[in-house]
Amino acid sequence: MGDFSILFQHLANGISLGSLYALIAIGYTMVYGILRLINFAHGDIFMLGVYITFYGILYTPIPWWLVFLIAPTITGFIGLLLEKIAYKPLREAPRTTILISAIGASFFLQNLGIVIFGGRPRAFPVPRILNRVIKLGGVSINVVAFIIPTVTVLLLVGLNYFINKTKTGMAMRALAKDYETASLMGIDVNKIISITFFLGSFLAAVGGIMWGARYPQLMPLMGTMPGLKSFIAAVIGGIGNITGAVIGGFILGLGEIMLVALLPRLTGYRDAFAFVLLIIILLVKPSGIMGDKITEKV
Amino acid sequence: MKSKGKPSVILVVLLILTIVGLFLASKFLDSYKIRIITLSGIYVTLGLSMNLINGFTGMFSLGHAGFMAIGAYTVGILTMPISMKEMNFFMQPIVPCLANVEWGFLPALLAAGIVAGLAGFLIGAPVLRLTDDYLAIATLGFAEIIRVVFTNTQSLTNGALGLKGIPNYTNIWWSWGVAFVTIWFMAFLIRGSYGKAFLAIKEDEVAARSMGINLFKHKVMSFSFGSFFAGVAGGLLAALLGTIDPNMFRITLTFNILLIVVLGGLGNIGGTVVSAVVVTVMMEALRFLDESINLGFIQLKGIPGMRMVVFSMILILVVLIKREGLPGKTKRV
Amino acid sequence: MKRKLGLLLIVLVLLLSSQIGYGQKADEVIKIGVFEPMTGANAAGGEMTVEGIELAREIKGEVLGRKVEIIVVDNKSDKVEAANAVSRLIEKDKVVAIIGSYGSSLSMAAGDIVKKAEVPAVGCSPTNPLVTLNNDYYFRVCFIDPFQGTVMARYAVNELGAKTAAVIQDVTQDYSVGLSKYFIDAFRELTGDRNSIVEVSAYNTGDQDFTAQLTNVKNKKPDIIFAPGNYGESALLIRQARDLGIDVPFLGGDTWEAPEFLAIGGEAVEGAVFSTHFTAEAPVTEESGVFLDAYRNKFGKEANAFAALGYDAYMVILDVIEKAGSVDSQAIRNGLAKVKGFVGATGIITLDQNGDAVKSAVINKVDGAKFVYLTTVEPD
Amino acid sequence: MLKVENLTMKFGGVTACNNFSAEIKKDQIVGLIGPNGAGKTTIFNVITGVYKPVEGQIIFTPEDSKQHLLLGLRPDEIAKLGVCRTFQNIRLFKDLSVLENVFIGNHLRLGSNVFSTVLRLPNYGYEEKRMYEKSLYLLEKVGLRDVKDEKATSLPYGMQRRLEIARALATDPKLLLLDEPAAGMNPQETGELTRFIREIKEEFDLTIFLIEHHMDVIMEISEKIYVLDHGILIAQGNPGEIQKNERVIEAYLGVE
Repeated sequence: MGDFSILFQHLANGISLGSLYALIAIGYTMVYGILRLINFAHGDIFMLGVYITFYGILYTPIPWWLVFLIAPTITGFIGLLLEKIAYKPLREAPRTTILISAIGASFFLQNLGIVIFGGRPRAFPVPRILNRVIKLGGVSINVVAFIIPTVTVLLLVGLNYFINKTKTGMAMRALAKDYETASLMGIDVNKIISITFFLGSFLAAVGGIMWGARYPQLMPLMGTMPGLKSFIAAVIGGIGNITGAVIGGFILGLGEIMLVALLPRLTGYRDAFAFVLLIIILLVKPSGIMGDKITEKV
Repeated sequence: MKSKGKPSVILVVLLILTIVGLFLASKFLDSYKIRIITLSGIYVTLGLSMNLINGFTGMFSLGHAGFMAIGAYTVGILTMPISMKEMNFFMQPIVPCLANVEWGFLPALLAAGIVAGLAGFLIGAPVLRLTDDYLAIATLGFAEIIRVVFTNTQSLTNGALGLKGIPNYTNIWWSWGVAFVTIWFMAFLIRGSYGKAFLAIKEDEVAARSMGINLFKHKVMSFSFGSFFAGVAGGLLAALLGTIDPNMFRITLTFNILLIVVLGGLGNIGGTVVSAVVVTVMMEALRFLDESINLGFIQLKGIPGMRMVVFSMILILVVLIKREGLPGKTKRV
Repeated sequence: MKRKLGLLLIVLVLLLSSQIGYGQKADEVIKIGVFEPMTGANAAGGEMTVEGIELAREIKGEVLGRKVEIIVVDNKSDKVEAANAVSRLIEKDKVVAIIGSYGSSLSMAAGDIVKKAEVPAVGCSPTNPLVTLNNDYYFRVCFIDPFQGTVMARYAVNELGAKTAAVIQDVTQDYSVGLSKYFIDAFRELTGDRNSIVEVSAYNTGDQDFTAQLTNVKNKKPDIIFAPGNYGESALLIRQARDLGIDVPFLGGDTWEAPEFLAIGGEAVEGAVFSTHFTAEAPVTEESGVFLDAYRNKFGKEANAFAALGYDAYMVILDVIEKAGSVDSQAIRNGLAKVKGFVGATGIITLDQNGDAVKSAVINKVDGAKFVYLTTVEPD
Repeated sequence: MLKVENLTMKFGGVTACNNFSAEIKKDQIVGLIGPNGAGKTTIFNVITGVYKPVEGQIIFTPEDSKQHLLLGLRPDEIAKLGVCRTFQNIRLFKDLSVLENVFIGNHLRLGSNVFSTVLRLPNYGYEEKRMYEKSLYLLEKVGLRDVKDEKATSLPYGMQRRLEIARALATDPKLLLLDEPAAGMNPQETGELTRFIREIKEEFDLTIFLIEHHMDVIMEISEKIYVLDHGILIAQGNPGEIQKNERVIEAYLGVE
């Protein structure tokens, strides 16, 4: 195995991991853009999405590709419900209060997951087509690892179109820019927030399915780390910016892989990498790579 | 809103009552209950230390588990008998300068607080410029970094194997003694000028700055004090369990403390004390939710984890319904 | 006013706590406590173990003419909870002996408590040497990591003819780190080559992506890869290794013996080899047969090592009680210290001066989505 | 006492204040007026260090000899030098009592360190006693002593304004910046306010710079007035001159 093929192998690994982070980060960034709220439960919504898919494939006669569409829809509605219960009543409350509610919601979903799904890991039923390996020279790539970046890029293009060209999308942007003015201008704030949560959760579930196909192990606590890392990806890219979230995801994924590749002695520290990166970004350029600078008005 | 009586008088009365109560408890209760009461004391300290940062100064920090880890390891490494250290570090020998150290509990506990406080100072200095959710995620990140570092520095912490055989110094007196020092510290701090400055920062940073309060200095101060007490409590926990490992200090631990702080009310000392005790006791008392319940004619199968579902539901409900915590407070408009 | 109310609440809660569970009277039932992780990271191991213990009680529910009751408490895979749980078992439930726990660190958290209370504890599967060290009240029915690591190194060198090996360990698991260390030492000694370990890589519990570590390993071209860890992570790791075109054998430890390892790993884990305590295929003793049949009847599936160890832990305690003719905790401890040649489902158990079982290890291989018995390795 | 030179402040592309210069002499009461959005509060924010200007210089001379450049200093450092302010949209510490609000104003002059406050060492005990006495005196002065234990936000509007002034006075300022102290007051109240401002100026030896919309207040107490429109200084002079200045009249009429 030549040096080049190793490098390419690492690159391929990094892109595949990065696009998964990107996929989940999109949902994070959308919700943050509008509500200025870290939806701590986003990672757990992601977990629910994977489990719903799991049960859908194993316990219903529905073909797997249809489940791949239905499950995110159901997850989307769960996200919508979560917003109505845990966040909406607190819209006027101090930031800290909403954050605590978000943490509580995350805690609740995790424990509910343990009670309903059991603490033991389950195997995600990966459809056979997705489970093949393609060899290109010395580089081996799983089919899923091809599909994930493709899905991510397609969704990115679609979402950018949606946000910039449709009425709902523009209302979202208006809301993200200036909450009060937007509501004064007759935008139905509740409706837009609901749509955002639905979309964000839908995407989390899509990310979850991809995740499950790539790493077919399901656990009620599986959402925590990907959730945190995706949030970090969103911050790196500039929170509130969808393209930024995708770029951040790629940076994080490639960075993690390259850390192990270039500094094998530090493999044990890999989980700390994302957080170190986060802190550096927050200190150096809190608005992220693509974010707008926000001046505080007194 | 403020009680008219002098806090010192109330504290002395409470102190005497608690001493009598603890004395009776240590005399008549079995070791399980004493253990729970001891643990409550540690959680009182933890709850208050987090409340100082999150409740009084209004910073949203989620780094508590990290500071506890620092304190726990400091106490563990400093108090462990030399022979026990050799036994523990069979994978990779401990760094020579710590191999022959064997301190008493009090100096070790103080060292735990100081090292954690120092870490709080070093971490706080860069990240406390951040606000709200950014601060939350950055401090959470630091706690995770500390855990990862402790997992990988085998010659210092013994890595994932953890430390075993830490002398069990912690008893009901130590835990509640420290708890009382903490209560006393917080009460006097908040009553005094610095505490008022913390409250001012929480209420309105811009106004506080314009009144000559150095935001950065006060935030770092509050953060370091909080870390100090978190470190001491971590040390107490290590000496209570006798064994520690990096996995103990995960995000969940911070969430548990946050639960106590929220239930007790952000910025409420008495509430935090009560809620620390109640949560610790309930955590045990609610074990029946996990277990099978025999109603004589029907056997209800217990579901492991139900306890935690109930707790997280309580957390959300309290936030939604009574934002100021269960003890309540005049409602903010 | 509020402070007084708070004080009142504390007193009330303390009173309430002193009432917890003092309803039932200690009648003729003999109580044995079980603390296992039923939730959290180690839930699967705990669940499997408890199945075995419950099965054992169904088979042998009486001793000295008295009924035996087992009380299972969840330790949430958390040290503080583990300590509380054991303390509760001793004080509130007044158990005479304790079984548990999956996860060495959880067992260690209980160590000081059982020692102080002088109630004996029998671990089913904690394999870290520190668990029983310096503790006269802790025993276990499984072998310990140094033995297990050596067994796998021997197998790799003698049976597979490996000259080089790579190790991928879960740095957050004491189990994985310990086992790796013993494997590395033994492997170097057997090959007589300090450089025979070509790569030591690391990951964290909960990690799902191992491609970077594996790509590094692949580049070093080892003859075998030793990767002990949780079955979930291990299965994913092997899967990704196969995707990357790594086709050398994977070796691991007893944690791999779980149905989920096969389910998650799928075809990729075919050929994976690991040491364990027991195999359903080659019953080591008569008792194994009894256990296997009973397990099949009750759960409708093949038994695994953890259930078998849970079963043995219970049976050893009952055997000791029977021989001692007493349910006094001290008598049980003394009896346990003298256990010799006890015929259990997992083999002939003799407890050494540390309280560790000296017994044979079994090597299994994944073949046709099943665990297939390869060989048995006797202790030195 | 205070010299502002060529101050320019921009937000994004918008210039909030352009090349503004002013001088305030010791013991003066100086007014700053202008239509809404003229950039008055921005100037206060720059002086107190909340905003960093694009260009300009601010020189503060509390004593005759010592000069301080205020630009680049943090708000709390500026407050320590003796420049304190009130806010246009009242920024009290909402959940704290009236007395506590004023008490916090004393904090910057505290000599004891945090350990002596927690250990309640005698030096702090003495200091705290003095701080309480001073706070009570200030509350007496602004007529809020009776409500000292009320929550700050439970007070009526006018009282909150006076509380803000008391809080600012607690910092021992030499230069006091008042941002619309008479906003929302009726003529009788503004009359009282004028008297009150004169009174505190004498008693605490203050120099005062104030923004105000009530022309009667500003004309009555200011010795000098600066007029700002769209971030540009359009006039300066004594009240008589300003009242006659055509550009000022135009600016006000143009906007109204």
